[in-house]
Amino acid sequence: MKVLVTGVIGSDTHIVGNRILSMALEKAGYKVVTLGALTPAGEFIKAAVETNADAIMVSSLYGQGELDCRGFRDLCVEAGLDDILLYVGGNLVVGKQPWSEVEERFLAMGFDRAAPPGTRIEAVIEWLARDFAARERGLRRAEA
Amino acid sequence: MKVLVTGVIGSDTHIVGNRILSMALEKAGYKVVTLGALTPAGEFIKAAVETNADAIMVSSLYGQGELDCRGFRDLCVEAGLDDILLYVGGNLVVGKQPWSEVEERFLAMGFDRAAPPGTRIEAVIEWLARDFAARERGLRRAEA
Amino acid sequence: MNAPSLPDATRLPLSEARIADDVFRGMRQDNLARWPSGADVDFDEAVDLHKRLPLHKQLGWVMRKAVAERRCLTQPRGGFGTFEMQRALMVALDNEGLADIVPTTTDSYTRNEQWQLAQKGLEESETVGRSMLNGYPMVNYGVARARELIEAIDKPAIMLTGTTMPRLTSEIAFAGGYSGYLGSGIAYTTSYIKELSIEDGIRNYQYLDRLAAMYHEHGVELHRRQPGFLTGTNIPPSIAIITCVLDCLLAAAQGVKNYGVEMGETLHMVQDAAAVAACGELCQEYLAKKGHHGVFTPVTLLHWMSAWPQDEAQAAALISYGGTLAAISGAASVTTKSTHEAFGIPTPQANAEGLRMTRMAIYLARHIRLDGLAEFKREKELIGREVRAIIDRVLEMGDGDVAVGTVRAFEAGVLDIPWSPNRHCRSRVLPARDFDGYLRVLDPGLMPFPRDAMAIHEEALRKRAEREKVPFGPDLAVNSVYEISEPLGKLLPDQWE
Amino acid sequence: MNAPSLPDATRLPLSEARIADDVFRGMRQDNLARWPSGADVDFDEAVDLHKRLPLHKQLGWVMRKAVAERRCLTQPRGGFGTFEMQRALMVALDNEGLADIVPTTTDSYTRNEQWQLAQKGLEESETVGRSMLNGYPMVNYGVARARELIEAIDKPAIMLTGTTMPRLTSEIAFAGGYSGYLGSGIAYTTSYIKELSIEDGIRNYQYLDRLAAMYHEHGVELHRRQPGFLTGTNIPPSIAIITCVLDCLLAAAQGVKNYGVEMGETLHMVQDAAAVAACGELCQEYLAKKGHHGVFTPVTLLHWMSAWPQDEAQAAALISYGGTLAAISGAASVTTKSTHEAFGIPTPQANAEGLRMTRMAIYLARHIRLDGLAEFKREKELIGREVRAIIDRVLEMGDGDVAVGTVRAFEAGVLDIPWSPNRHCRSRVLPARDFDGYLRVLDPGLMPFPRDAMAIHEEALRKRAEREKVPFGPDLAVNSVYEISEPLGKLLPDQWE
Ligand code: B12
Ligand code: B12
Repeated sequence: MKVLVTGVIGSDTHIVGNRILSMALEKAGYKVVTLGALTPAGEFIKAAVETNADAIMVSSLYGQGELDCRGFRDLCVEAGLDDILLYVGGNLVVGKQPWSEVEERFLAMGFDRAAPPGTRIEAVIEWLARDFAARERGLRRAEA
Repeated sequence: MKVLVTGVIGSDTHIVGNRILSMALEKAGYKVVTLGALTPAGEFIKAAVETNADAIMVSSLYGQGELDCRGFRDLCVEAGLDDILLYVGGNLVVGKQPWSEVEERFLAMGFDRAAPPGTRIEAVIEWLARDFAARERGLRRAEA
Repeated sequence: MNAPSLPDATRLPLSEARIADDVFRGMRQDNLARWPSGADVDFDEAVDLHKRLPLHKQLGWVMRKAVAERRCLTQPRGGFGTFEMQRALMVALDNEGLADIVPTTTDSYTRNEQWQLAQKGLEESETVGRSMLNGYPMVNYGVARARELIEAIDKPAIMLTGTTMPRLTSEIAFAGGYSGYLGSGIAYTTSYIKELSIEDGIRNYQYLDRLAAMYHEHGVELHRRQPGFLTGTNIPPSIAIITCVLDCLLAAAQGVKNYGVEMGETLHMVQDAAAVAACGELCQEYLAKKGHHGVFTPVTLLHWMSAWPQDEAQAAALISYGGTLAAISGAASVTTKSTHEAFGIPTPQANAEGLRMTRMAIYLARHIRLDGLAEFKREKELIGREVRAIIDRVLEMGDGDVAVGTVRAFEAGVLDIPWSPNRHCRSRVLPARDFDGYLRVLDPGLMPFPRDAMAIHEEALRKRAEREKVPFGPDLAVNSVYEISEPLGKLLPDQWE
Repeated sequence: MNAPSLPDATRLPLSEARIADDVFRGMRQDNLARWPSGADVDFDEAVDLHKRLPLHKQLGWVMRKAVAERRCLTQPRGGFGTFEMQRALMVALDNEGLADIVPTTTDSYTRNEQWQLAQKGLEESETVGRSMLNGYPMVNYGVARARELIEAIDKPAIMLTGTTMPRLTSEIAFAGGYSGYLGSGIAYTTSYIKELSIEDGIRNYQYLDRLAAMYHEHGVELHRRQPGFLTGTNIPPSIAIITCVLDCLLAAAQGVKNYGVEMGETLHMVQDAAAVAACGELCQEYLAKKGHHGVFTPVTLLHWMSAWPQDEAQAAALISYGGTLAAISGAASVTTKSTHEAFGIPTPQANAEGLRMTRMAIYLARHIRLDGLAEFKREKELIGREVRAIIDRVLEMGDGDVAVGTVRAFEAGVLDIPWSPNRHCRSRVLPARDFDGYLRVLDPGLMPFPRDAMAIHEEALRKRAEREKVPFGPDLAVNSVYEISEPLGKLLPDQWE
């Protein structure tokens, strides 16, 4: 059974989408470790190491995700999680910015996928299924 | 007492603004000859000649004013009304177009002033007063 | 200009009576000969075409379905001067606007049967690549093109032709597959033309109604519709409904069975809800009185029909509220506007946005009904008393004949319409908005409203005059024309006194 | 992260009692020493500053005036990461938005007293020229800058700080001339933080309330406000009002006299109107019971607080309807959103447009009241029964002390909040929207709602489950979270079945 760590990063209280997502991922057959709202980056890593997780799902809604998520991949690497699948999703930046630019910014930070505002859980579940399948085939992740 | 001819040009039924304008101009001390809705260009000229009018106030709301008003100044000249003051106002063209372009188009057609959508009667009365005063001083019309 | 339509060779004395079949045959022949495209109209083939349309593209069926399911449908206006622009517009309204009913508005030359002028406008529009006409020249483009428009959409289509002369336009539209047609003799003649007599307007629409009924008799239920919004300028519900009932009776006499009635929104939630309820009931009441059975009369509200604010944010609120009012009043459909209204004919995109705002507003308010409010009951009852007083007088004046009574009543001022451009309508009646936001009758002209009803109107308007320190008189009416178009800072200042 | 604010040296047992003056003096001293800008707070000078402000820039006065004149005021949210951006925003909201109340929203680091992080965010925002923070770092910029902001506008200003730790932010804001402050111990602690205990949240707001009361005692009437919208996610009115009443009692105990209460809109017109009426009355009822006199409790509604649609046309309708609901329910003010809501913090222009849409909607509906409807009466009575059942239990559990009762009630699950991030709140209570569009309680958790009230909720929700063919259970709650954000084609399809 694949293990996923979920949580809302930084000083962000928006728990609703993250909770619904976590419930749905559990229903979809994953073991989900839920860290809840206002979770420092370090706690994600710690939980992932402890549970030997396959992916970390970072939620950020409140706009300061761009500040909170910097260096997240480096923290993972430091902790020996070089290849862990990293997703981020929500309202990642302050204001209504063109999604393609925002996505690029977060992929450059080392996330494998970034989900735009309002992403539905069905889409996330499909991503996970395809990415884990791709990994079986030795790829980093499936095509977009 | 200055004489003004008012009417709505072409196949245009929008009488409300024209009627309110006519009432207000009368109150402001002008003699107003009201031709009403759906008035062919020729009837404006005819009425102006017959009443020895000082100005013609053309309303056009329905968008086809650009077609209806073409050659209006020429008709005036043909009828010997070379110098009559010509105003046009309303929703002069089809669609929401930049006003400066629309204004230019109608001034080029020979109108002395063009009034943008929603013009209030106070503004029209002021224009008339200033333009008639300017004419006393031998000018074509007052500054914008 | 303004040419009244050709006098029929077979002109009979005016009456509400159904046009006899042989007479009508002759009338149609003459009519179709007036412009080359008339030759393409083949009635039997058209009947077949309509029968092959899926039900959801037939407006008669769709309106019945909306009422049965208590839905409030959305319908925009829309017409451009060239075929390509018109098709793109209709597709956008269907797909991006989610319009339940897709319109084709004709241009103002076509409305006045000036097809030569329309032809010039069409050609110039095609040349310059922007619409020089304020609508689609239906007659010039003809039947085959109309059918292409119908094929391009997956909704029923309605003709919006704001004309007193619908005879050729309607023949071509119906033959093209349009299943709805808005217009009526009384409403449009008093609101859209200067010279044409009420009698001629009625006659022209008797033709159209007979034509629609003929389709019905051949198994095709078209949707006819009456534009009770009139001049769109602060029309109190009773005046709108009087025309709805009379036009409806005229149509029913020609055999029409599916006849929508429209009213502009007053923007007072209670008054609009009361008006919609009263309108439906009064139409049915008089249909029964005159012995017309099985006539379906759904009620449509229209977004604010008088002057709009220029600020698009204010306009957006007016659009949304328009959806709210339609939903709450239980209207079967709502005719929408856009944030461009104060300026000009909207782009397809702005038009589609107006549709979506309205649709969302309908969704949000779909559960609300005001029937239980005392104010609702009082208003509905007041409307009923006013309408009955005048319609009964009209019927009396016509010795029971609606057509004759209507013409005589307009002559006498018993029927009257505010802000009418028509010389045959006194337009002495003057409405204004009262202190509580209801539209009231400031001056009844010669209309015989019940004395106690007028007392209610007057009191409410005097209250406004007093509070706002304006004289009780025509200024109230003029202020009411501007009111909704005023900038927000004037309507609801953000400063304290 | 998430550091609870420093424990006061003088920590007394929790109680609702007014903080003694000498204790408070010590608390203030410690508090102001936590960040350099605290040193600039001079209470007496601040009192003078407020007294010199014109009345129309004092929110206490403005809220009273709004209620007296039955006005519904508009207030946006708004905060950017740098002083220049913040000033430009506030000026735009004042001038272009015609906002009656101008806000300053703080960023989320400031909310959590992470001023070091805020400082970094501020500096980076100044460097890159776009806001990296989701609000204005009030503490970092300090008193003098706050005063410049107040000078830049001609309206009263309110602090929106969505925090459980308001002690330093409020000191600086009040000293800067802000006359309003939103926030409360129960509401924000259950909605905006994970680790902080309810007790600590209450204590932090007792500080703020005492501070506001101290201004009052010196002749300056500030406006305190409670965020009963909670997690903004389908909060049924009774749950909101329970927190309004309890937080209000806590504030009154500290001496606050001008205390607004807020609720998110349910989007059901009747339920919102009933909620506003019930909320005001219940606050007054319990204030009287607890012997607090002369506390002014105006009610504010907030535009839809849960997930928004991405389509700006749909969002515009939601904004306009938000104004309509506030006006009709008789709210004293409405807090607005923008068409950018689903995406991110709005531009000043989009924010101002949201204000104008709302203001126009208020103008249009200002005459309508629903008090006469049977549904209104039924709903208001239902809310009252639910609120009383739970508040009475809380008071009982605290032996009459609101603070103690609240903490114990949260422990026991007698008090509970839907979708709470806080570990000290069970968040077992689960709301959903019923078939008629009312927000109902799907699962009460351990909250002791009256049995007959729960029967009403359950029946209404079962009806929805049945009609929509979804199981009666948590899916109803999850669907209700998404509902309003769904695309229109899903909400109100334009196809017939
Ligand atoms: C009321 C109205 C109607 C009523 C008219 C009733 C009547 N008989 O008068 C009805 C419902 C019948 C109607 C019909 C149509 N209408 Co219409 N109508 C309006 C509306 C909503 C308000 C007009 C109004 O009365 N304003 C109030 C008065 C007081 O203001 P006003 O007319 O602008 O006049 C003032 C100023 O403009 C100025 N002014 C006017 N004339 C002059 C002249 C001079 C010389 C000067 C200096 C100033 C001046 O002073 C006046 C007083 O302040 C406008 C949109 C809007 N403005 O909100 C559309 C509008 C004018 N209509 C429009 C159209 C297209 C039509 C129709 C063709 C089709 C349709 N969509 O239904 C038909 C026209 C049929 C025909 N053959 O003409 C369009 C025109 C589009 C364009 N220009 O691109 C508009 C702009 C709506 C839109 N955005 O689509 N309409
Ligand atoms: C409800 C809400 C709140 C509630 C939150 C309650 C709670 N405790 O959860 C309250 C009222 C408390 C709140 C507070 C604030 N909020 Co808020 N809030 C919202 C709102 C309206 C809805 C969020 C929501 O619940 N959506 C429903 C759920 C189901 O969707 P979701 O969260 O988007 O999650 C889905 C997807 O995004 C995706 N997803 C989520 N996480 C992840 C992770 C991964 C890896 C993947 C693949 C996918 C994924 O799947 C989820 C399920 O479908 C949004 C605007 C909107 N979206 O309409 C603003 C919004 C998120 N809030 C915002 C802000 C700024 C705040 C505040 C800072 C200040 C304020 N304006 O009040 C405070 C935050 C305080 C703090 N310290 O964090 C902004 C963020 C701005 C930005 N990014 O530019 C928004 C966008 C509103 C706006 N336009 O200004 N808020």
